[in-house]
Amino acid sequence: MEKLLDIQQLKVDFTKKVGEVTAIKDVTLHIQAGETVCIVGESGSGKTVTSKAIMRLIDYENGKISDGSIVLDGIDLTHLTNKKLRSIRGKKMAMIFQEPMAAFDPVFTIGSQIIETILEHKQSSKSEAKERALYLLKRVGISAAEIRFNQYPNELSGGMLQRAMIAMALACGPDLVIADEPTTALDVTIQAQILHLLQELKEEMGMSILLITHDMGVAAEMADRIIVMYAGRIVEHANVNDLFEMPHHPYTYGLLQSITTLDSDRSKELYSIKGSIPALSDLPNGCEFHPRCPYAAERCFIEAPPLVEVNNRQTACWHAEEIVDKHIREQSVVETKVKVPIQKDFLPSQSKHSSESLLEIQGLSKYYPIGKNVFSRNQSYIRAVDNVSFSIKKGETFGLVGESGSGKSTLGRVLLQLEKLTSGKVIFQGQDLSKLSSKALREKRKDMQLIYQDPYGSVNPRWRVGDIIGEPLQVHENSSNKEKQDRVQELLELVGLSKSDYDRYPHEFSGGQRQRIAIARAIALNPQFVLADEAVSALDVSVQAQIVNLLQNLQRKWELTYLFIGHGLNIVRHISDRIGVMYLGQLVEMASSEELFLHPAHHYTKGLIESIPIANPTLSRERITIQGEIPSPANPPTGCRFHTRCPAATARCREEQPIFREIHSGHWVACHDPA
Amino acid sequence: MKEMVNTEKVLRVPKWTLTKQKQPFSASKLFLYVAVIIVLFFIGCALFPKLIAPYSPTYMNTELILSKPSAAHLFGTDYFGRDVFSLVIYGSRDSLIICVASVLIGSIIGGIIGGFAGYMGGIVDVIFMRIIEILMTIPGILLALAIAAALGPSLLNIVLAVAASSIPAFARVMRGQMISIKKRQYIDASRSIGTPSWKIFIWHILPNSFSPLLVMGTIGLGTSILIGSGLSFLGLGIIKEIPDWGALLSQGRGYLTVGWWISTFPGLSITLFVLAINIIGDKLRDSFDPKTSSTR
Amino acid sequence: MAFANKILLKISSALVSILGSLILVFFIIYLLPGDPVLSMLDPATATPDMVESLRKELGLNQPLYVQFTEYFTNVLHGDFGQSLVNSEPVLPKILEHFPATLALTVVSAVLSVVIGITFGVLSAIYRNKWIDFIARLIGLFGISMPTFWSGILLILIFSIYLNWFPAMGSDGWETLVLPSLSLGFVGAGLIIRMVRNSMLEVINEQFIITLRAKGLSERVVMYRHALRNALIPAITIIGLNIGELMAGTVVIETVFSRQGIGRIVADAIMAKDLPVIQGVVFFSAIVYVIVNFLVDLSYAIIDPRVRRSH
Amino acid sequence: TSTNNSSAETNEKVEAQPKQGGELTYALATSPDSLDPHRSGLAVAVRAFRTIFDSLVVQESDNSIKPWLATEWTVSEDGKSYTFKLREDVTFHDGTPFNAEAVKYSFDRIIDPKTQARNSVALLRPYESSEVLDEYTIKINLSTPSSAFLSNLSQAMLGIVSPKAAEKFGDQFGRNPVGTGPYKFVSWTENADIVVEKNNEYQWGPSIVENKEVPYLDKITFKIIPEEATRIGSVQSGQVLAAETVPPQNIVSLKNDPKNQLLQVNTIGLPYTLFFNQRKEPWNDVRARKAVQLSVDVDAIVKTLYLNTYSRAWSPLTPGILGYDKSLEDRNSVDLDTANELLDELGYVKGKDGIRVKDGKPLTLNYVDGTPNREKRNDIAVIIQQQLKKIGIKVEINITKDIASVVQQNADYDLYGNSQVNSDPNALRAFYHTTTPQEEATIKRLGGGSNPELDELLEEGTVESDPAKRAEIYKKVQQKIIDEAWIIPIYVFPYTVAATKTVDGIKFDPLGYPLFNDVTIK
Ligand SMILES: Nc1ncnc2c1ncn2[C@@H]1O[C@H](COP(=O)(O)OP(=O)(O)OP(=O)(O)O)[C@@H](O)[C@H]1O
Ligand SMILES: Nc1ncnc2c1ncn2[C@@H]1O[C@H](COP(=O)(O)OP(=O)(O)OP(=O)(O)O)[C@@H](O)[C@H]1O
Ligand SMILES: [Mg+2]
Ligand SMILES: [Mg+2]
Ligand code: NI
Repeated sequence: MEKLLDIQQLKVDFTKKVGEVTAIKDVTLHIQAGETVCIVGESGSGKTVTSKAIMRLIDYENGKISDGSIVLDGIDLTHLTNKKLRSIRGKKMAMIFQEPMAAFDPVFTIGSQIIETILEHKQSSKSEAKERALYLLKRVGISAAEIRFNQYPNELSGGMLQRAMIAMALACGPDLVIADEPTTALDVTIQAQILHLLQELKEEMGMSILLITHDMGVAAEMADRIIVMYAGRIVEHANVNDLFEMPHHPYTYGLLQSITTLDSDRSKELYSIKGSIPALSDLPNGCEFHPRCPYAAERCFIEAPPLVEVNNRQTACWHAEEIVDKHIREQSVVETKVKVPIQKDFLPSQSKHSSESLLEIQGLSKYYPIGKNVFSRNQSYIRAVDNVSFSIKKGETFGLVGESGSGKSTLGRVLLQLEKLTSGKVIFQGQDLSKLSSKALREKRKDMQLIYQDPYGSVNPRWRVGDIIGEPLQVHENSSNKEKQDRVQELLELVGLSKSDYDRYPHEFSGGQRQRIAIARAIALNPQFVLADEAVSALDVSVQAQIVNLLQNLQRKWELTYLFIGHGLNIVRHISDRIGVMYLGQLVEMASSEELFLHPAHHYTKGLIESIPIANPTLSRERITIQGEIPSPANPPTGCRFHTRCPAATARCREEQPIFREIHSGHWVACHDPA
Repeated sequence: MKEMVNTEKVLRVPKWTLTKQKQPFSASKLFLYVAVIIVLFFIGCALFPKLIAPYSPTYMNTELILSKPSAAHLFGTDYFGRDVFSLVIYGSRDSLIICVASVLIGSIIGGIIGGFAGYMGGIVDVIFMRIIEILMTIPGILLALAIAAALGPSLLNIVLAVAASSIPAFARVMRGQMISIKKRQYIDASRSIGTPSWKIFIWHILPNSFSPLLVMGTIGLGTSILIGSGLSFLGLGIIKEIPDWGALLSQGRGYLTVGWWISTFPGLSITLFVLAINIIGDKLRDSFDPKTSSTR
Repeated sequence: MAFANKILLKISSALVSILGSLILVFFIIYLLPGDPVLSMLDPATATPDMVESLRKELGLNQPLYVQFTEYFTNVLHGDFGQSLVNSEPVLPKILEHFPATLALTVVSAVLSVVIGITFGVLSAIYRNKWIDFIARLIGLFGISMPTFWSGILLILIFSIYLNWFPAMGSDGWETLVLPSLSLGFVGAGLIIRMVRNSMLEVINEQFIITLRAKGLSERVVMYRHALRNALIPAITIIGLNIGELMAGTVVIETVFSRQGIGRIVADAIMAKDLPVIQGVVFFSAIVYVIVNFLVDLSYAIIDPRVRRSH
Repeated sequence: TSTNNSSAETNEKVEAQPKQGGELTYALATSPDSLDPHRSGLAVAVRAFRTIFDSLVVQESDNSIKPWLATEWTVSEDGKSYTFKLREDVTFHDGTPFNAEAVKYSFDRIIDPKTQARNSVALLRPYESSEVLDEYTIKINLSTPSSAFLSNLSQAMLGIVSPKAAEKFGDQFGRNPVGTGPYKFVSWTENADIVVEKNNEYQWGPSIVENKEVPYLDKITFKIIPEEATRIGSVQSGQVLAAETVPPQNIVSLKNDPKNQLLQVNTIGLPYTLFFNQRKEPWNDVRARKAVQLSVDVDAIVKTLYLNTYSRAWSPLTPGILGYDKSLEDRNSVDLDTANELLDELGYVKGKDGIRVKDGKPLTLNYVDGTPNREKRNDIAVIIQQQLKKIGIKVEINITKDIASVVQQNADYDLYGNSQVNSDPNALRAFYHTTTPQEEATIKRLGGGSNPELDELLEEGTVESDPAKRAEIYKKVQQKIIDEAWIIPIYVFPYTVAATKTVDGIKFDPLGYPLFNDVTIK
């Protein structure tokens, strides 16, 4: 078959203040017409650099192609002049980016930005261009395209913008579309829609897609071939089925193992590749993966393995064949081995929990006033949380899921009294928190702690790690410096950092390590309750697994109670005993983890679960995903709030709000006709 | 192909050493060093002028007025016959006092007002910002002029006048920063630990809202010398035995055609100092910004 | 609807600001030492009676609050009083001199904006190249050179040696060139800095990559897209700067012997001529408010997020 | 003989056919306060309104008085009344005829407290009343005889104003001046310029100008350019044709400038003089004052600051005025030893820092000066500060705009400088005669010294009519003042004008004010 894109021995260097840094090297890959190729790998492995190198966008970031070649459709892009390059960018190849909101110029309308592309490359009149732009917007599934056309990026939702981004990329009918994590920033429901759209468009327009993702599930669903990158090199390259069936590189193997699936055994620890991806400035000698590799041998320390053909695929590992043999031999053994519970008391059983509830939420609401003006008296509100009640038992992990904007974080913040509640009660250890004096509340805070999503924003960048973790000690216990230091160092080791990190600053740590710092701070006072708001969402899969494991270990040790707010349903399922599903400020379903995923009663829950991409290319299925997007909480739909998107909505749903009722023991749902 | 492998190997070795070593010598580093040296030099001048200045700044050599820069008088002599170089050296003290003190006072008061308004929010914010707005409607130099005229000329009053005129700008910047810092997650995190508000303020909010204030301050240093010299231009300055740079500049302006050096050298000192402070300020801001200072 | 609300709110808050600034100035001036009456009389001939009667005539013997309320009732009736120094009515005096100051301010503002944005943008685009170096140097000289000094230098160069532009005066565009250059330079310094910084920030934004990926030329990317985004934060500085320009006229008008309210107010402050000072402050407050309004307006033009949000 | 050294070359150049027309642009150093001759207190205003107003008489450089608007006059025996015959062909710019009524109106206006007249009241004193004898004859009555009266009448501040216009404009006459002068007022744009145009009716020029008729120039524009460099730059760039008050450093260079000329004339009256405030300790003691007098090196001041373009003053009077005592010149020279002895005598002992102390109090001298640095007067303070340091006096310089309250009201100074342009030595009386307690209460005079002998001499000087005797009296006065060390005279202010060489015929009256009757532009 004809190669649309052919990359040979690509090496990209960046000129930095400290000198030259090689971001990727020896990257050799090709894409054929009409093919979808996925690049996967942890954060920092060079995926984005590869894609930008193809577009030669690295020119603008002090980067240069120092070796190798990129040939697109017979044209060598490596040495093309800027002018010629411009005529190819956007026309023959186009890009879709991760953050749709950041990828549009905020001060121009969506329409004008699409037209701009068309006019740049095609000799067409403005009105023709507008026509085409409108057609594209409609084609990518944007309703009321004429209105959207004249709107500004901030007036569209993320999902909508990503569709518009796709429309813009397709404006000139490119042969190759490079999509760099096009769905990472989106909800699962929207992700499913966008991926579906991409598939559809690819077939319709006959283009090739280079899809970059770190989600193996997405790769499994989309890719024809998969390329695995690590530390700037390709470590494995195979057909999608081959790769999932039999990974030849220990890194690929690790990645696949790290995936939490919907049927993972909740009683066992999640698998994770130990350590983290090295910084470009101090890559290890030899095989870059050797410090994290369970198979590393002497040779790996010294000599980097080349990418070679093995079993109809390419792998860069000295031990590839060995590993494959071993796997085939040990497959069954491995399976059984991990299935055995590691520790006895690790089994999270209902019985283990005392039935005494630690936290009880009754009719909790939080409204944000909006649009108040001088002349009108009627006030409108964003109902971020609207009459939510549930309770969390001691030692339990309660998971909270729902699309973005459904009110999860707000609920958490109100619960911790970081914001005043509008109505309702939060009873913690038998006391109504909102009635406490501020001093008593501060005391109470010892027992309830918080871990946030953003590992970069949740620690004061100017403080040393020791001080950050020591802050709660300093506030609540007047212990001596020495005691404090001992305690902090103890905590550091507990969360998997080293004592010597005491004097370092947060920016010297990776995201996962920072999250560990945040956890150490949260548990410093031996709290009873920890709220983890998307605590792992921003992390790589393997790091996610490490953190989840850590949280579970801590829970076991200290009888912690968690409220775990999550994005990734797999992870929430794995960690939680019970799960609540929120939609537009309301709790729509609540059940134990297994029950919820096995027998989702609410159509929303069902849709959510079905939107999850499955990391198994053999299991391709027809998706029944939720259509549309979450409405604005400022004026939620009447009746059942979900009726606008519900496949089973009836007239009743439009009018009557369903009651939150128990359909089985412990399984609550707010739906007129539960599935 | 072989060659390439070789070069790669060669390249790899120094890369290791590079990261281990100090950063290589770059233009911006050079500027920073020069800037630091300049500032240190001026501070040195302000503290120990005797060690540097060749003559007494008040000695009037009536035989040698308006003489061109020469080996004996590096910056020439002024119309009193004083050595301009010595005057600049000695003048650095009051110049630095004026700019540093006024910026300090202005930024502290402005910072407190802005910080308080931004931190408290709500009605407090509205009221304080109204006051700032009122101050802003009166242009800075007018305010300085009125205050200098009201209080009479003295070093302290000049400082106060210049400080007062810079308060609104500092307050605004501080408020903006405060509002953005308030939303950071580590503030929430600290609150959820149970840290009392005032401690949060001192531990987390203040240090993190500093950098824009710092940048403003570096600009403010220059502006304050300028406002000070504007006051002496308008006749509201102070006549001291040893004039500050602004006053020197203002005094020498009538002699540009016959003795350009009288005002040029103090002028250059102002520029050089402001330049150096700005370079350092930029660097400081960068290093305050965890994003740009991060080595990872 | 919301727009009308906004305007009403703006106007009322502007009124509060103006009133506040008048009150503030009133009290500052009250603190000014010296007795305007004494400086109006000849030391050789004045008798205590004369001093008293003049003081009475000017209403300066009344308690502060009476003077204050009287002044404000008069202002509300459009009467800004008379100069204490030469009994000229204040309003016509200001109206006479304001156009010259306005012209100077506007031209220097335009100049500083043009210079500032041009160099700011070039400096950001060619970061760390020689042009960046030059632009930053210009900027630094702008913020570190006293206007009277640069003004005199300009006169020396362009009037005396080259004889291109007049050294003084306030009639004809030629007389505007040098003063607005030396005044605009200061603003330009600040704007260069500001634009450079925000340009650098914008250039690092994701959407710039998108634009490049679309195959747009660097020119379009920089000037059509990046600049417009970079201007949003820069506008605030530009707005504030215009207020400072008004103040800068105090010095510049003296150096270039221009007519204008800058000189009037400087003289008035020295002479403790309260009605004149008040009049000028009132005017500059109005200008400030108008400029602010224009800044808000240009925000709305440049930034659709402001336009559409409520 | 006159010491006025008005530039020889301009006076010598006599052209057969003076060129008519043209506009003279003339830069003034400060803004006039008012163009009302009676209400103005500034010399700069006189320069402008001298063109608009004429006086009854004119004083020649030899101090003799010649007719102007008055053709002849007689003085009564007791010296208390003057009868003037007036010219009959004179009209004001607004068409009002000039007559005895107008003169009476003008003088009565000056003494009317409502007018708030300034220097003019002092000049007119001891005027009591006027009687109109007929249309063109007026009798002026004085309360006491005054020998200075005629000379004073020659000053522009006692110029005759149009009664009609003065009535009409009232307070605002200063912005709408109407007189009989060679030029008519056209406009005054504050801080920018004052424009006057030629008076086509004019034919009553004084004897000190050549062109007694309509002036040659169409127009004079007085531009107000306070900034020295700009002012001189404007001449150099040709933007204005002439500029007054050339700073010393530019005088030197302009003298050798091929394109420009420099005109210079010494003003007469009281030179720039530093007055001790004798109300304050220890300056009420002649020894303290003497010590300072002996330590201030005026020569050095004149040499450094004024590059010898200004001449040093020796006496309370300037050269050229009646009775100037030339013998005072070179009398006092710097004598630090004597100065130190005097201070030792007073009990001031040098402390560690070189400053003298008595009873724990350092010997400080509060040197007050106004702002801005006019004629480098602030710089004089800076030099004196250094000079007095040598004998252990600490000089504190206080520059203030608020002279009115600091000096006149509170007399809160030890040393303060002043000068006055005047035509008659009687001017001394206002400065050196003992003040009444009532005067003292309102506005304090400079110095504040009191000496009965001096009072007597000053009173005699006012009434003595024989010029030779007067001269003797004033010589005594001068010697007394210097011997008692009441003052330190510093410099005689030379009025300087830089002009392009195209300008011809700028003359100066004996006081040093410019006259534009003869000016032509090539
Ligand atoms: N402009 C640049 N200058 C210097 N180094 C860069 C630049 N861009 C990327 N890098 C470095 O190259 C390496 C690979 O980065 P890249 O963005 O390709 O990772 P990625 O695989 O896309 O990760 P992620 O999943 O986080 O997007 C990183 O270590 C990064 O620091
Ligand atoms: N301070 C606030 N003022 C006004 N509205 C707010 C505020 N905070 C949150 N909201 C609104 O409340 C709704 C719920 O927000 P919340 O952050 O709780 O959602 P979430 O479920 O945590 O979403 P995500 O998954 O994106 O974190 C959103 O529509 C949001 O716009
Ligand atoms: Mg990436
Ligand atoms: Mg959230
Ligand atoms: Ni509206």
